[in-house]
Amino acid sequence: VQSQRGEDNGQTMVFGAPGAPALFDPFYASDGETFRVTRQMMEGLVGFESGGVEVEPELATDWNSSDDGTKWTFQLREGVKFHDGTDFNAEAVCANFERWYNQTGTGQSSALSYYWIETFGGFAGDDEPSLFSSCEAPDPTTAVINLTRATSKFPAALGLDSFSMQSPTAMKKYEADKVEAKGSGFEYSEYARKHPTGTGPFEFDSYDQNNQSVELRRNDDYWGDKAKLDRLIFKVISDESVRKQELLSGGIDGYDFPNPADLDSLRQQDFNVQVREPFNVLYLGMSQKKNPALRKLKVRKALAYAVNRENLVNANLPDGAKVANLFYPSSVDGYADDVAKYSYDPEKAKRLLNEAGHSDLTIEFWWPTQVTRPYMPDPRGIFNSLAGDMRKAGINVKPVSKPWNGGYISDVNKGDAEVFLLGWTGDYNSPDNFIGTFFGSTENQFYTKPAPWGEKLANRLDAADKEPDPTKRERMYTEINRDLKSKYLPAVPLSHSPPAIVTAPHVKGLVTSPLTAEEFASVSIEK
Amino acid sequence: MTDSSRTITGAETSPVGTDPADTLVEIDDLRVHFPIKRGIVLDRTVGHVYAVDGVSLRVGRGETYGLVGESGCGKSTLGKAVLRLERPTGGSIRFDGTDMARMSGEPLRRMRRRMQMVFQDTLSSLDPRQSVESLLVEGMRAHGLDRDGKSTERELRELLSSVGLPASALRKYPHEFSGGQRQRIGIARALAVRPDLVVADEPVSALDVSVQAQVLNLLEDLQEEFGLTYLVIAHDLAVVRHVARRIGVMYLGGLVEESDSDVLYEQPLHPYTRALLSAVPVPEPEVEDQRERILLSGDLPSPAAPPTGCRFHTRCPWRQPTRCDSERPELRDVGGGHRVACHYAEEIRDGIITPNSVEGNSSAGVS
Amino acid sequence: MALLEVRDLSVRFVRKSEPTVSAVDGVSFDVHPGSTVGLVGESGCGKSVTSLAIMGLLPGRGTEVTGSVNLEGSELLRLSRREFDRRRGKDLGMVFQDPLTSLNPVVPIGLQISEVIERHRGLSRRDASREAAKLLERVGIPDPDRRLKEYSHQLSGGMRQRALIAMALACEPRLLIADEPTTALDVTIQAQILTLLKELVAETGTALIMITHDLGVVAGMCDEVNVLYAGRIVERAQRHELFSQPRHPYTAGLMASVPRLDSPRGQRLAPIEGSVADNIPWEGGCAFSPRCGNALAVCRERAPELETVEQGRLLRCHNPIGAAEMERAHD
Amino acid sequence: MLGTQRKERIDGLAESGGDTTAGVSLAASAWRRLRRSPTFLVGAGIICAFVLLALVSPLLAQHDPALRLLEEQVSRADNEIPAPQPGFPLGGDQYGRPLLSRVLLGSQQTLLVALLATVIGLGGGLTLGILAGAFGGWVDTLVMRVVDVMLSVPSLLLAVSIGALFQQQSQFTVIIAVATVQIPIFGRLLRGTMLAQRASDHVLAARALGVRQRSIVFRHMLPNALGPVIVQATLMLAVAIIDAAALSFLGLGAADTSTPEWGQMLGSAQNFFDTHPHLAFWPAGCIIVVALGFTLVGESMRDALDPKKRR
Amino acid sequence: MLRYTVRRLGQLLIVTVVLSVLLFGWLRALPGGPVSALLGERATEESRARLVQQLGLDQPLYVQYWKFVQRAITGDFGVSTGVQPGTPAMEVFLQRMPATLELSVLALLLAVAVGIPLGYFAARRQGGWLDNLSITWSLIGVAVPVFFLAFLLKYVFAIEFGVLPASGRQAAGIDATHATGFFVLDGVLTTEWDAAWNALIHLLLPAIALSTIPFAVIFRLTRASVLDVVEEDYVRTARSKGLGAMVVRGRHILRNAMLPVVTTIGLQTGALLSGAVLTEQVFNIPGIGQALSLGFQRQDYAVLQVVILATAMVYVLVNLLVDLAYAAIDPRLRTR
Ligand SMILES: Nc1ncnc2c1ncn2[C@@H]1O[C@H](COP(=O)(O)OP(=O)(O)OP(=O)(O)O)[C@@H](O)[C@H]1O
Ligand SMILES: Nc1ncnc2c1ncn2[C@@H]1O[C@H](COP(=O)(O)OP(=O)(O)OP(=O)(O)O)[C@@H](O)[C@H]1O
Ligand SMILES: [Mg+2]
Ligand SMILES: [Mg+2]
Ligand code: NI
Repeated sequence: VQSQRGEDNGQTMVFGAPGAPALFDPFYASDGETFRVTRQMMEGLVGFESGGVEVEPELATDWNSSDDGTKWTFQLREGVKFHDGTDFNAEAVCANFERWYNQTGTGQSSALSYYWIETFGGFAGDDEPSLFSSCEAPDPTTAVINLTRATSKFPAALGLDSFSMQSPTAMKKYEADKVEAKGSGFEYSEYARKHPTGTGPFEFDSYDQNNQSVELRRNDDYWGDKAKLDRLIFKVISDESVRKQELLSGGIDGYDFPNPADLDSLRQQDFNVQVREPFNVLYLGMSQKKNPALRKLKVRKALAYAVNRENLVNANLPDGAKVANLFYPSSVDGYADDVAKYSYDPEKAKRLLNEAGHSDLTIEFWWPTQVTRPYMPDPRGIFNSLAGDMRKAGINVKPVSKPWNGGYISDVNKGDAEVFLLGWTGDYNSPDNFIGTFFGSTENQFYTKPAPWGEKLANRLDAADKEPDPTKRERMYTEINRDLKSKYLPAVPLSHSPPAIVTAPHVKGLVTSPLTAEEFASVSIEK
Repeated sequence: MTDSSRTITGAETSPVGTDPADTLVEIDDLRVHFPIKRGIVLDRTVGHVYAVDGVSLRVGRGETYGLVGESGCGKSTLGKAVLRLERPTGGSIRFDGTDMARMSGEPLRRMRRRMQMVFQDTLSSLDPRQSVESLLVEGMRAHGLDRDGKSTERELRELLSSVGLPASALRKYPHEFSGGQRQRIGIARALAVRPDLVVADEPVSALDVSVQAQVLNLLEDLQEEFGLTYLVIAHDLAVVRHVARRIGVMYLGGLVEESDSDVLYEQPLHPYTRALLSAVPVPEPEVEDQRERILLSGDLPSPAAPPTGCRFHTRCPWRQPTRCDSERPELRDVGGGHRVACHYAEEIRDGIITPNSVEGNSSAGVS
Repeated sequence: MALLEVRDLSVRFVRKSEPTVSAVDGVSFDVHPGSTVGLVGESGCGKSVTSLAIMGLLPGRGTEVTGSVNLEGSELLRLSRREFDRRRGKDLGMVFQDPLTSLNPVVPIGLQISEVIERHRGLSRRDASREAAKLLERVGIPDPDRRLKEYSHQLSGGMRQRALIAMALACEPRLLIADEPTTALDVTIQAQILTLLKELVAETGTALIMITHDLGVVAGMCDEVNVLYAGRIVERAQRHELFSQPRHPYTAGLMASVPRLDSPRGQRLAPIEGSVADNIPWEGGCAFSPRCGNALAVCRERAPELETVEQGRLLRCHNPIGAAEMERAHD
Repeated sequence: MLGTQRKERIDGLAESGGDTTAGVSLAASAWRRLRRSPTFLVGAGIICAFVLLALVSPLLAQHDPALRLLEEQVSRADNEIPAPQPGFPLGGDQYGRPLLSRVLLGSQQTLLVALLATVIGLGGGLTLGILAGAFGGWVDTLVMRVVDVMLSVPSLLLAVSIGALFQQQSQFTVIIAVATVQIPIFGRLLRGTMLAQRASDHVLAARALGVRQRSIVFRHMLPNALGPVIVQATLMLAVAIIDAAALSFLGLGAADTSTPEWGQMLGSAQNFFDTHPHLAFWPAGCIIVVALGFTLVGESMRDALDPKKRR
Repeated sequence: MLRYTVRRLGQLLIVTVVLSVLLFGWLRALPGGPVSALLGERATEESRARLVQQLGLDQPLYVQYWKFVQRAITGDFGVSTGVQPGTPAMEVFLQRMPATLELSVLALLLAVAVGIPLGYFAARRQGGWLDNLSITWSLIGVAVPVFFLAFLLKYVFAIEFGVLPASGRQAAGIDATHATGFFVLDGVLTTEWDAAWNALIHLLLPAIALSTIPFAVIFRLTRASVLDVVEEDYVRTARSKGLGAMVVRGRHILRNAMLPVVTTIGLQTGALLSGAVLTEQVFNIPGIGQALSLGFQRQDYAVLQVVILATAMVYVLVNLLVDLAYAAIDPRLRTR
């Protein structure tokens, strides 16, 4: 750092991030703040198109799968080197896969290998069979991945940041797999803290914990278009209004997740506010565990009619938010437009409740405090709005609020919350990533176990996931979507809110991603 | 703890005129030691303040006993111990034949009716938030003496008039009175429960000279009227001599001399008493001009670390090389109920031993 | 010629929202070199205020001082603050009543003494400190070098008072004022201090104003005694005359109410009735009249003047004790 | 015996004693000085005004503060918050609730929170203080160690820690959190004054009279020890209001905001500070003025009760 | 003196032990917990149970506590899960402490540098305009919630006028070397003057906001204490000796008047630490105050444990130091 002092530093961009990265080894990570940094330094076999969700080649130039969908062959890009100077080749690919598959002990914790477990299931030596079977490197530019069964997740899942390719040499040198549970958290390896090594356009420079900023520098040996910035700094600013003030006062060049209330004034001051395509969903969850009334479809429908989603989107959600008809946005496969819509109708809600014999329905309505999420920028406002609607439909609402991490998440996940607010941000383009996680199990937040269709729905989702034929699969998902809205209605999708990103006028070339997976290689500063 | 002083049995030291049957208070080898505490979690005792250390005396019924001594020598502590306001560390206190030292709880509380205290600080000894009436009634109520309102009322009036206050004082608060009047209220409060014994701890030293005399006279009058027994504590020898028939002189937790007040003035035996008597200024220029002053060197040693042997030997102009610093003299009767705690009392009296200059202090000795 | 001439000294405390207090009211007296003048009286009669007025130490605001205080020909009341600072400690010294509170608890005794020497005698810190040790020795504090470094709380009451005396005498002032120097001390210690004061005054020829409420102290120390009541001098006489025949009823009352060591027991005290609180202001007649056994009707109407009644005796009374016999004697 | 004549004289003196004696009771003279102190008058004026406001606010407020009457005018997307308009002199808050009614009715909750917190804190402190001060010995040691540990955690930390313990955040949790901070303070204070009382002559006198322990504690010690405690309580009311606001600011305030409270209004207005500062200014202004009022009264009472300041 | 120090250190130890037990129990009583924090909203019951077992959170409390103590003695307080996930909690604390210290020290310096002289002069001219003005100022200062004042300052100076930075400890673009973690000091040590200056101006607003309450307390105490001391007998004695005004003021008035002020400065550490929680939040300063509020939001046991324990220890220790300092300037205590 010292060496550069006093010289013209060239182009530097400072970006305000809402949280600190936990580590720099994406495999053990599952949070956006970590990925935001590692994404600039590392690449996967496949990537997502700039500004969209479709899969496109990255470190693999081409791929194909066997007919049964279990054998995937990847053609690798040539002449790619890791930041430490070692070659990227098929052996490196297999070394990465084998590292993931052979995690032991602490490494198998779902708090660490979350995406592996979500995508591939188990590890070597587990009773539960893993989706991954083996990796072969017939020649340096060909890698073959063998799976135990077909899955809808492939190859898109390989675009997840967790599955970025990292230098086997560096990982070995700095003991990347050495994670330990200490007290109530994990202590990461030296690799993960100080020496992340990938192939991306930026390489790791330093993490100044005193000042809470991560500094990356340009990788001058990058295989593709070199980054335009010399340095990219992520500065952690947890408070959204502080992020805004820093931008206004010139302390940073851009930041993520602005307060929706600020967008307007930012625009007026010539800041570049980019609203991403929404890739998330906010829903009104219902658990069939505690309150028997909620096991009745009519009651659930009544709730769907009772809430005024148009008004919700207007008054409480940011610019560009949409009413949700399904549990995922239209850019995801299997989207169906022709589903039951449940437009706002309190009278009908009352009628339905009457018919169900619950004209004086009382529900516990749970909402979280001490949190904002991209799909839920103001939980209190959203709760207020919905609770008001329900009361208008004659429903007795008993509000229950808990801190997000102080009991809300854990209780909701146990199925203890009768009616609750929650949502999901998608990882990649796959219906399974949304409704598969929601309803693939019958004993989760929705607790569909008592429902006659609970098990069936889970099975249908599983079957769709395993279907190797993309067209057929898409049809199956469409069907499920229709039934979800009309026959099952385990929850009421409310809205899709687009998270925005703001940059100063002199920042050019930032392409937003619905997955909030922006890459800064294309960005330049033009003052 | 000290072990040098042995109990002096009543028979041989019984003062004249107070045969055992007429003794109201009988104190034997009384000790009150205050622990000095220090500690990290729970306080440990690291030493003691020997506030009262082996005092024996008796006060006859209807008598006035005066106690003098320098500041910090344990006079107040002794007074409080007699009333059992301080728990004695050792020794016995017999009040009218009952041993008070081990008494506690309800019996002690009931016993308290018979002995009362008058304090030095007239303002702080009266609860500023209570009217004079409630101050006076409180004690009566605590001992069930206020049977019906009318008679209580009458009693209060009589009480006030006997201490020289108007009945209208009842509804007033302590701060509305002058120092002398407050002391009268303090005395009335003590008398309200019709005690036998009144311990007066420096009852006049906070008052102006002119008012002092009023209160001293009042105390005398009340003794006559109610047949009270007084234990009067003061640092002013003239005051004590004026009111008390018997006087005890205290030095550093112990009694050094006790005798009839006239005898004490005429023939003090203990060196400390002599020094004390010679130091008290007399408002008479002729006397002052001719007086021989015995000037003591230094100050009262700390009661937490009293000197060995005779407590007074560090300041005594008559100190002898033997015995004084090793053996604690007992209080012994030198005739006629005159008791003194000095090994060489007779020799000093007879002029066999003369004062020597104590080193380290230029102004010591006789001047 | 007198060393100090106090003429018509009056001090009034003027407070917003509170009635004005006339603490000292037309006090005049002289102090001759080498003599000791006593001021006696009950609490609140204005003794301390008089001494503070002479020293120029009364609080500036809300205080009205009138009259004149003349020390060796220079008018003290008209001195500027800085000029006064140069005189105090050098020409005038003062010993206060409570030795504990009168010493600075956080400054070593030695420095508190040597700072006066430094200031007025222009010595260096080291020389001043050597002088201070000598002074301590002289007031009878053993091991002065060690004591110099100690703080007031480490000294006993008697030693503190000695240290204060050393301070006041450091520059050998012409006049020393001692305001109840022994009231806070035990009798045995009091005797030490009084003896010391007497010795020092005799040695240095310093004039002394002795303030006390204790008649016994006055009897042994003073050449001339002023008795104060409610801010005014009510009687002045040489001590032998005063004690052998007090003329003012107040003086007589004071003497009769003090229990005396040498009086036979059983003799009843004759107190002055009432208390200082019964004062009436002098404008309303004699301030002592409500407590006075000799009071006449005129006492209530007109305040008496201070008059010379015989050689060396001044009296402020319409009906002094012994007036009748005197008149008879005259006839 | 005293002669009757002299008695009468003294009677006369006692009669006149009331107005001639220098000593006037502490409380009475304190009150006399208070009445003249501008600090006190301003502070008391403020407090009276706000207490009055709290009492009549239900009459003054034209709307139910919980209702989102102006919800249609709220737009998150365009950052619109209802502007002042007929019937709504201050406009609405970020949820479209009538701001004026909320500010008015907020006085009730705010004063209530502060009062309850202080009363609970005082109650706890009194209990500890009485235990320690009246009994002394090991009870004292034990109680004081507990108090020491509580005092060794900086106050806001303690409040936050206590507030975080509750699953559901409500006005109640705020009260408890704020009260907990006050307990050791009151406890220590009261213990100190009680110990001083215990050693005082008038308590000794009562003991010598044979008055029962309970009556000594409650009739003699406590009333005389309360002066500084009352002053402290007044100051604590101000602290409680500010602490409650700080808790709201840190996200530990009441979750349900339908009943307005200034601290919580201020806390939830922080996100709008840049664009709609009036949302913060109203509650903040009220908090500052009320806190100032209590501080002024407390300070002037402390000055008035300070024996050094008499004369 | 030594005995006293040892005694006080013993008390510190006891406070620490008791506090650690309380903290441990208390943190476990908190709803939610680190498991929720680690797994986030995507947790399933099963993964939760597994993690609980992995982290040993299913063992009896006393076993957990014993393990905690064993590790804590070696300085290992576990790893942060929410504030700076993955970093050992002790490290988090050590990295953030300098920021808070820097801020608190500057705030205290401001409070002392303004409060004491102002207090002295206000007392000497009691009732004058300076006196009334500063009393009013100090009273209002106490009534304004710290965070609101911080907001106001930021709004006016950083946003409206843009003369001072709005947040953080140092501009990210400045390439500064950080050796001690005290940025101003770092800048001075490495002679990176621009970095030092930058860090200093970042500190200014938060320090001003933070200093209001200590200022008010120190000012008023100084004033009251000077008023008291001026009436003391020993000041009269000093005057009676004819000493110069400077000596009377310095040696006799101020030296005594400062005694209670010194104690208060120690007590103000508590107020400073409380205030830092709020100020750091407003100004986004990565100090322990922020660590605390984030720790609560994100249920970071490890960090909360270290920070609260360490804060309490610092507080007790500072008060011990102040008491020792007090004893050093007050000879009455020194010899005890
Ligand atoms: N409660 C107590 N705890 C510890 N020490 C005490 C206590 N009460 C008195 N002392 C000590 O005991 C010694 C004797 O005290 P006491 O009050 O009896 O003296 P005194 O003769 O009445 O003095 P004075 O004339 O000053 O009233 C003193 O050294 C005092 O400090
Ligand atoms: N600074 C002051 N402001 C107002 N009144 C004062 C002040 N100082 C003294 N007084 C009043 O002046 C009168 C005389 O007080 P002074 O101190 O001279 O009495 P004293 O004779 O020295 O009494 P003591 O024997 O108690 O010392 C008293 O009534 C006192 O209340
Ligand atoms: Mg005593
Ligand atoms: Mg005086
Ligand atoms: Ni008599």
